[in-house]
Amino acid sequence: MEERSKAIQDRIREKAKELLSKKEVDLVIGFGEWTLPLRTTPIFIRTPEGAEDLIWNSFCENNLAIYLHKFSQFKVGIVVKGCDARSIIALSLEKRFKPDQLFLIGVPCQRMVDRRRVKKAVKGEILRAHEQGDQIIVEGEDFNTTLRRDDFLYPSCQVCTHRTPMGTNVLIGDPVKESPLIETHPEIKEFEKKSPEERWRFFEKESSRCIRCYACREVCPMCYCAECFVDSSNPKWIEKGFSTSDLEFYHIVRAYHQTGRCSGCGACERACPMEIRLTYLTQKLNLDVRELFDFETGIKADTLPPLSTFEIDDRQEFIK
Amino acid sequence: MKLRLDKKDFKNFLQNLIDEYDLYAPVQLTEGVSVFKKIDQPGEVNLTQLHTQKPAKDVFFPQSEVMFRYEKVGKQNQMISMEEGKRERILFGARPCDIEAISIIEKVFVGEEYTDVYFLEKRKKTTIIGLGCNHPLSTCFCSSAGGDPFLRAGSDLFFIDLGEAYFVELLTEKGMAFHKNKFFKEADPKDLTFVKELEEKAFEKVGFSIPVDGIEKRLDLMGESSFWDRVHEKCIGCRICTYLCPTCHCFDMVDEGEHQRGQRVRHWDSCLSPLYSLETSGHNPRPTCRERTRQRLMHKFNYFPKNFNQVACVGCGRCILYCPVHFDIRKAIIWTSPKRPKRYERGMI
Amino acid sequence: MEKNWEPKILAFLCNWCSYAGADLAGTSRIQYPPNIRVIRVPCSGRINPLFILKALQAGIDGVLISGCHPGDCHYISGNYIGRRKSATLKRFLEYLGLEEGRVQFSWVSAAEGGKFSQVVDEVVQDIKKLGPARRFVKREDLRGQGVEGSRKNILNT
Amino acid sequence: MVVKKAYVETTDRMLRTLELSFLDEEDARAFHFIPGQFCELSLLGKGEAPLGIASSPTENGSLKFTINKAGVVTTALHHIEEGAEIGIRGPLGNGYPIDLFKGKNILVIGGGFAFTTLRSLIAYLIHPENRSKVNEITVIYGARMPGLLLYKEELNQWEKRSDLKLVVTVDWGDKDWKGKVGLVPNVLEEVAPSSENTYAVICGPPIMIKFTFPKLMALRFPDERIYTSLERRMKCGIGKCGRCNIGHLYVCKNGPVFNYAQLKKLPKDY
Repeated sequence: MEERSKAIQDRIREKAKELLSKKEVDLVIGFGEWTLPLRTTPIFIRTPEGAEDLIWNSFCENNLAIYLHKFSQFKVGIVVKGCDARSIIALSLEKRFKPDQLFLIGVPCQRMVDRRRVKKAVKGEILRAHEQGDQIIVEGEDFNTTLRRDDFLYPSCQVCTHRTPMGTNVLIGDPVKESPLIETHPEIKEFEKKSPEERWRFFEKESSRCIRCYACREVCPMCYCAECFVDSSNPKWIEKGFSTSDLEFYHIVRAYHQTGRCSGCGACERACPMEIRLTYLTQKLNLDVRELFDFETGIKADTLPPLSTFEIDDRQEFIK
Repeated sequence: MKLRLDKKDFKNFLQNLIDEYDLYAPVQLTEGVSVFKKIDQPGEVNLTQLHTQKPAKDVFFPQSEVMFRYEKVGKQNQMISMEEGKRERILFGARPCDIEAISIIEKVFVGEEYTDVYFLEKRKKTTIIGLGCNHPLSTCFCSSAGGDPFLRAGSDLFFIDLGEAYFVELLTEKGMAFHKNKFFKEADPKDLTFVKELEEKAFEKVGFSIPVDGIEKRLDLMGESSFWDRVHEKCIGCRICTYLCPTCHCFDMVDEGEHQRGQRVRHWDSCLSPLYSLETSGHNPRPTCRERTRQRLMHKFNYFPKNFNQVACVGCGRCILYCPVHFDIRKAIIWTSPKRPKRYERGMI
Repeated sequence: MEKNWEPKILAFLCNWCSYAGADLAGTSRIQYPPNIRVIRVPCSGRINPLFILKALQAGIDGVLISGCHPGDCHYISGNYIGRRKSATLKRFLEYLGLEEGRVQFSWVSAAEGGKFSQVVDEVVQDIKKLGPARRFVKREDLRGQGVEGSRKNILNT
Repeated sequence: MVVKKAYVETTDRMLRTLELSFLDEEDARAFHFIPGQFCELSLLGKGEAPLGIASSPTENGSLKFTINKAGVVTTALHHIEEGAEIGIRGPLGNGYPIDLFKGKNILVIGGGFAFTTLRSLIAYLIHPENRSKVNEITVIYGARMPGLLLYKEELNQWEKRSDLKLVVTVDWGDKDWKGKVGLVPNVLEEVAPSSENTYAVICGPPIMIKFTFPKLMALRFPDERIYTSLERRMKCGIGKCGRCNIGHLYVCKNGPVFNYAQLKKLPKDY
């Protein structure tokens, strides 16, 4: 695995260098090294020499598509995984970019490692980590543990079926064989079997931890409303106070607003400092949209998102 | 006064506190997430995490706090002021950095001209029991920011985990009130040497590598530096770093409820939110992420020292740990230093 | 459950069909339960999910959304768009654990006064079976009343 | 406090003046302020809004606020009826440095609805008790349209006074308008008051302030003698909540009135 990563990394750098030296783009957004193990950070490269800072490994978890809003005035080269590319396609359906404004450097994704789960699997602080084959070796002050990489993937990555980015300008590495690690969404199927009472209690418990930092909103490429409903003072939809009902309100609407737009990248859940389960909301909506309207986000660049269109014979058995 | 508390007595000790005080201590909400909460059962206290997610400021300056309630009776407004619980409070298990941060917030809230009664009342009523950090994290840089993993300042009592017992120091008058606590025993001379050992190990680990000293002067010259064009790039404007910061103290005041009755509440607010400085006219003095990030860093390292002779950062490292895009405040601090590595110039923040 | 509890139901009726249908039910003197409060909206596609959630949060026991039959929309396709929104929202809320039947949908045309009263009847029956709304309702005691130990002093402001 | 009188000031109905009086005699006696200070007006259920005091301390018994309809609170203040009760917190901020003005000429430059605190200042200065303390007073006041001028009756009275030079200008005149037409900075250039022994006090929209500073510089006003009142989003008004800082100073506590020498040293965050 790490050899493949190394090869990809070299080619990303090469491509970025080429784009920057030919001035085809103003900047390249990619992943760079970070001070803590098991993590990388988004970096913004403007010079050909800077391309040496780009890296690729199993910790490139961020969805870089969020930065396209910030750099909308520039010609941007961007390193994308499957989910990032899907977000970008969904965004371009909503006409967020000018054509040819983007140069997508696609990388077929090896699925990213859930640093929190790794952290919980060992006692003590992880000081160093690296990949070796399909294993991750984590070291701390007084331990050195080898873990199987595939056991510690993000839940959203385990069910991912579109790891090879689509609509890219250049694809680095060969397309991967698409299949989920676990069939469909076992967690959601399991959850659906519970009684409404239990389900509500779970939802209540999860959302009650929310501290209203709105990181889930800010990391989501699809959350770009000029004024979010929570910030609106007139009408005032929710109060920011003590009631869990308000927190539930926020989480319902945040997730529901992604109906047919969520690429399932799981950035919201990764961002949450209180570790609230958020993908079980968006994944359910994705499943529903697939079942009801036969739609998957970001697969086709010419199909409108399901809630902005309709079919005459949509299902309506629930309507009296 | 140096004492010890055996771990087998720990539960009873806590129960004893609960009986007499409102006890606030770290509670685990789910694996890997803990906050300070009011304790009902000794078993709830969970000290596995070095830092709780929400810092101890939450106990004195809660995320949401009712300032007063109102009710309309006819044309008259009836205001109902909030009364704090009568019981004295104990904050247990706060780390030195969190405790230092409380004194930083106190500098703002308890001023000569105006005093924040909501904060002060809670502060006065609280006895703080600090807890030393035997194993600081690699993100901790408290020593560089003027503290240390075993800083006693601010604590009334100070606990150090010795394995099968806690080493207990009574530091202030409030703390000395505990000297007759039936669970405390005389400390062993061996304990003292062990504490010394733990301290040295922790000091060594935290180190002094982050150039916080003199940052105020350096930033004076950097008001319009190109540094700000780089440093904000990856910030997405969420509020994690400010809400989880033990020293951040900005708040918002809003009215909740209807015409007939409701309450005025204050919430934590964050300078990284565009709404924070947006005027009703539509003019925003800090229109982009660049100005907002600058405000956050400048407030901590330049404006605050100007007003209070101390940086508003205690080096707890929460903002580094929880940032979704992995912004490292240490790198920003290093950047301001003339001794920064060359590659920082390329924008590796 | 309280004795003599009657559900409060909020009905969003589209201006062109369902509202006229409700009107017809009234002018034809067809009886239906008085539990509904009507909000007239231009089209069933106008319903923002926030409206429904806000109503439920305020303690409404049930929400009914009613619009023109497919093909009859005054704005050609508003009800089709609304139908997709309704389908996903209903599923989502039920997935989260909100009781099935709290939020209901119907097509009622301007000529169907009888159907309108029948729909209202059914909705009221359903909600009565579910009982008063509890989940998601914002609790009154958090809203400025009945705090123990708060001292009252009358301040002139 | 109770709303004694409320009336709309301008033709676009966006500005409304409230005259408030204290419910309690003692509160009224305890309330001392200087022109340029502000108060937080509070409507229960809506919130608080910081507003400059438009009345002068010399006008006993009532406080005057002119309110621009913008947000939730100000809109509610526009709908409030005479006789209603509202809360007030203040006076807050530093106010204009009246003590420095003794024996000096005063140049007052105002634009738009920011004229409120300047009205307070002028009313204070022309009060018989205080008029002798300062020399000449020059007032330049501009609004977008004649209909948007505040305190029209008073302006007429001031016009007639011999101890006050009043120049009123509008950006666009209408058929009844006989005064000056032109932007405030240009009118300032035209009027060209002497900077000798003179303090300038400016309050207006940020864009007006920005263009007025250079004109004052050209007239050789030293930085220390140019005062301006700044506006920021505020909540607490007492330097705790954090949002209104410019550099290490808080507009609510250390301001809102700053002189240009101070502002020059601060980041351009306004």
